[in-house]
Amino acid sequence: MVETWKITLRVYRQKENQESHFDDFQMDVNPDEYVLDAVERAWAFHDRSICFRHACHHSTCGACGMRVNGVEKLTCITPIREVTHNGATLKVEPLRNFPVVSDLAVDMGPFYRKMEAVGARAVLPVTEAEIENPPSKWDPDDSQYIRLSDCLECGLCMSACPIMATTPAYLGPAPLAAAQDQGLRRKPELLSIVDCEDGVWRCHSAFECTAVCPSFVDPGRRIMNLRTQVVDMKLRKLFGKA
Amino acid sequence: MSKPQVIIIGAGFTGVATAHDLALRGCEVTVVERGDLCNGTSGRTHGLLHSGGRYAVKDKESAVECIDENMILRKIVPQVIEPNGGLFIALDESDLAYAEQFIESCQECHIPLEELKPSQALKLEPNINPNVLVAFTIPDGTFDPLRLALAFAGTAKHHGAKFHTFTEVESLLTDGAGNVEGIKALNRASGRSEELRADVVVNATGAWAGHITAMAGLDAPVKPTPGIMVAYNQRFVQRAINRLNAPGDGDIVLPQRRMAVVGTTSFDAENVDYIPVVDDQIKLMLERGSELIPGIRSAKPRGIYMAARPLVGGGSGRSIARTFKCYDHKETHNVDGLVTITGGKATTLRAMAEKTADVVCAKLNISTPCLTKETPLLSYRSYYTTPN
Amino acid sequence: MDQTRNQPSARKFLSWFIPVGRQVGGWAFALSRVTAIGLTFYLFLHLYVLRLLALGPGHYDEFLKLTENPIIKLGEWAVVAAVFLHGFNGIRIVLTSFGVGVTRQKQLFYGFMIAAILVILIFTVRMY
Amino acid sequence: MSQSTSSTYVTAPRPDETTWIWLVKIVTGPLLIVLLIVHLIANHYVGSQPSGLMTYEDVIHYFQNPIIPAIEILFLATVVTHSLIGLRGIILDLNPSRTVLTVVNWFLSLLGVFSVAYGIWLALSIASQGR
Repeated sequence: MVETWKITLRVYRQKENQESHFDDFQMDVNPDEYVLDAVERAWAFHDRSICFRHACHHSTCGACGMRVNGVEKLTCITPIREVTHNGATLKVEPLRNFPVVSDLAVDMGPFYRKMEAVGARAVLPVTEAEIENPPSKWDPDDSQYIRLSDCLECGLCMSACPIMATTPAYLGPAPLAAAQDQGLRRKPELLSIVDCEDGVWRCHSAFECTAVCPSFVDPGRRIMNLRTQVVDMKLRKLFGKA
Repeated sequence: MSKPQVIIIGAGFTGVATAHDLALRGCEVTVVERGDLCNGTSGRTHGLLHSGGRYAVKDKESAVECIDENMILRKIVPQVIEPNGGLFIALDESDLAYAEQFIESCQECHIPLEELKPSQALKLEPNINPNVLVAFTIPDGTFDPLRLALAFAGTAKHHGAKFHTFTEVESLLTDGAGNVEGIKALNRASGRSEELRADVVVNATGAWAGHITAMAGLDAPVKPTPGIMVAYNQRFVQRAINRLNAPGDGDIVLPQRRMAVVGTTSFDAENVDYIPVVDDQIKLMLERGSELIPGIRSAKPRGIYMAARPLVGGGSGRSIARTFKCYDHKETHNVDGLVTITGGKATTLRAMAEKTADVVCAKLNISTPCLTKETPLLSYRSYYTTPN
Repeated sequence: MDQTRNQPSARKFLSWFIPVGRQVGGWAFALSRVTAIGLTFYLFLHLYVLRLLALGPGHYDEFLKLTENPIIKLGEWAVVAAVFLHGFNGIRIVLTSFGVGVTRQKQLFYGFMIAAILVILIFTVRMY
Repeated sequence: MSQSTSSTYVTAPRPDETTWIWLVKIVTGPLLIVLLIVHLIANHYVGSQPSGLMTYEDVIHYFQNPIIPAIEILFLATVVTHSLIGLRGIILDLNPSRTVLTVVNWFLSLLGVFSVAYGIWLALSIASQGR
């Protein structure tokens, strides 16, 4: 027997040059469905004018990031059960710090340009991926395996970061994490991008990026590590040991 | 002389690949999509870069298409592919009985395969079922669906294609005789309708192809056939693991980023705008998936979703061939200006685009040959970094 | 497309201090920033007041009488509390900045805040 | 992969500057904790009564030990540095223009130098009043 919840889906609405408002949709849902399913349902059966981004529905593409009850979530892997309860309201809003195209859809352009500027890796050898439970020892043969990078470029970290809220110039958590992932020793040209006012020093350790990251990239930890990489390089340069 | 104008409806795999192909051949391409890129079937694909092994026995045409396109995609868009190969594993007597025709068929289709003893297979992939009887390596892979489309779309944009997302076609513009001259589309972001005219309109809406052809009073022989996919939160394997048998439910497990994705099923559906997930199918995926990889039983589902394949031709479900069809409606219904492409699989997106572009170019008297086999795609981020 | 709405803007600086929708690290950030601004303000006030020392005994002792005023005393208490909150949170930032406990930053925050509150309580008892 | 120009999206880097600012801030932090403890202990337990420096005389007496003005000046210099770097960081997060930031940098630097000079003068003048 499938459980059914009655919820009110409260959707942020904003069309070109108009004031924003919220629309409420009453619906019956299976609480084990995902928030994205509820939004898609609202579009399919209630209001065809709702705009939202989604593609893979299993956390590989990073298109469906939204704010759910105020907190950044990748909606395709966020079960309704985790964010509301029977009879309650579920509020969905677009990501912060991105230009809104319409309703829940935001323009990823500025963010992707930053990711491109740091040359974020799309694929990498399996053995270089930082995962929660790596094998105690990789087999030497395993380095031949390639995998898609952990960062989904969903923008949740860019939305959650309190510094991003006031300074568009700040490079932001995901691009800095991507720089760390490549390593300054391997790509010294990244130093000039991350070691500046809008780079790695702008982070004030709020760790909101890490808290919302749906893919365990842990940008906060990577930014901290990137700083020590920069300091290490600068100290070596200072003492003439390149 | 101004460039020939082509409108492509749908920014799924076929739409973006066709845009890329036609832009390279010098057309002025406009793509309209009612949502954002890949919001329909393409985004929700399993993500298997087919080697053709799955179709080799029953559907050689599809199998050959797959292996050819697999090799081309590895070359032109390595940025979105985990090219780690795949295993077909036999777990029971019926699987073993299938092995002989599998080997033969793969050889006929030039799909390179290598037989592994159980111990060799388990050394390669320690997490597969330890009761494996025999295994074959084939050149499968995994891709990121959205980024695959973005790479094609971004490269198309670089060559001048325009993308109008959140733009839904309301009607087709026709001359008095019913020939298609353009579209009337609603920009859902602004709420305004606009009319766009073109020399040819390409209907690349996949499972929704019938909606567009109906606007011209035509029917399209497309059969939306949804299937379920369940993504588990652990990457058990590096290769795609296939059951060595005739295609069935839940017989493929793919690695993708941190996940293992089990798929899929096959049933008929009418309304494909919203396909609810059925509990029984989730259980089936768990059962079948854990036969291949026992660890799946203790893993947690991360995402569960349905995608509607656009299958073409008669029959139903798995008996329908997985190849694609491109129709010039001038030839089928004597309606000029409209071309419909549907069917096929993600792996063959480039070939589908080539065929479609050939049809469009023939109509427009363009003699430039297809260049997409040899043209490496730009970064998938170029879709966002290139101005529209 | 609306290019201005939902964009980062300096006018959103109040959002630094609004804990709604923020998580543990965000609270730490807000706390750190509020106490930093408060302590900077106090530092310069303190320096200004200390000039009385140079002016001679009368002025300074008169000023010291003010510290008996409960409002001033509360202010002093707030400075002490801010110092400990900022200081303990600062230790957490230094540790995580050099990779120590960076994956345990939430637990570190809770631990240091409990420590800070304990020390503040001890101070409160001694002060009053 | 295509390379896009980074300059349009990332402010032109100004290397050899912020690393050191950050390093100074992160080092002065723990140093301040140490100095604060020293400051409090000295204030309350060295010099006069255990209750602390409750009168003008207490303070003057307290400053007679030459180590005290040294500690206080060091403490002041560290706390001013730490707080002004912090203040600059907060202003930076308000996304000032290059010009405003230059003005801020100069203002904060001068404020820092002035505060420390003032502190030194104050400490010395207090110390001298006891003679």
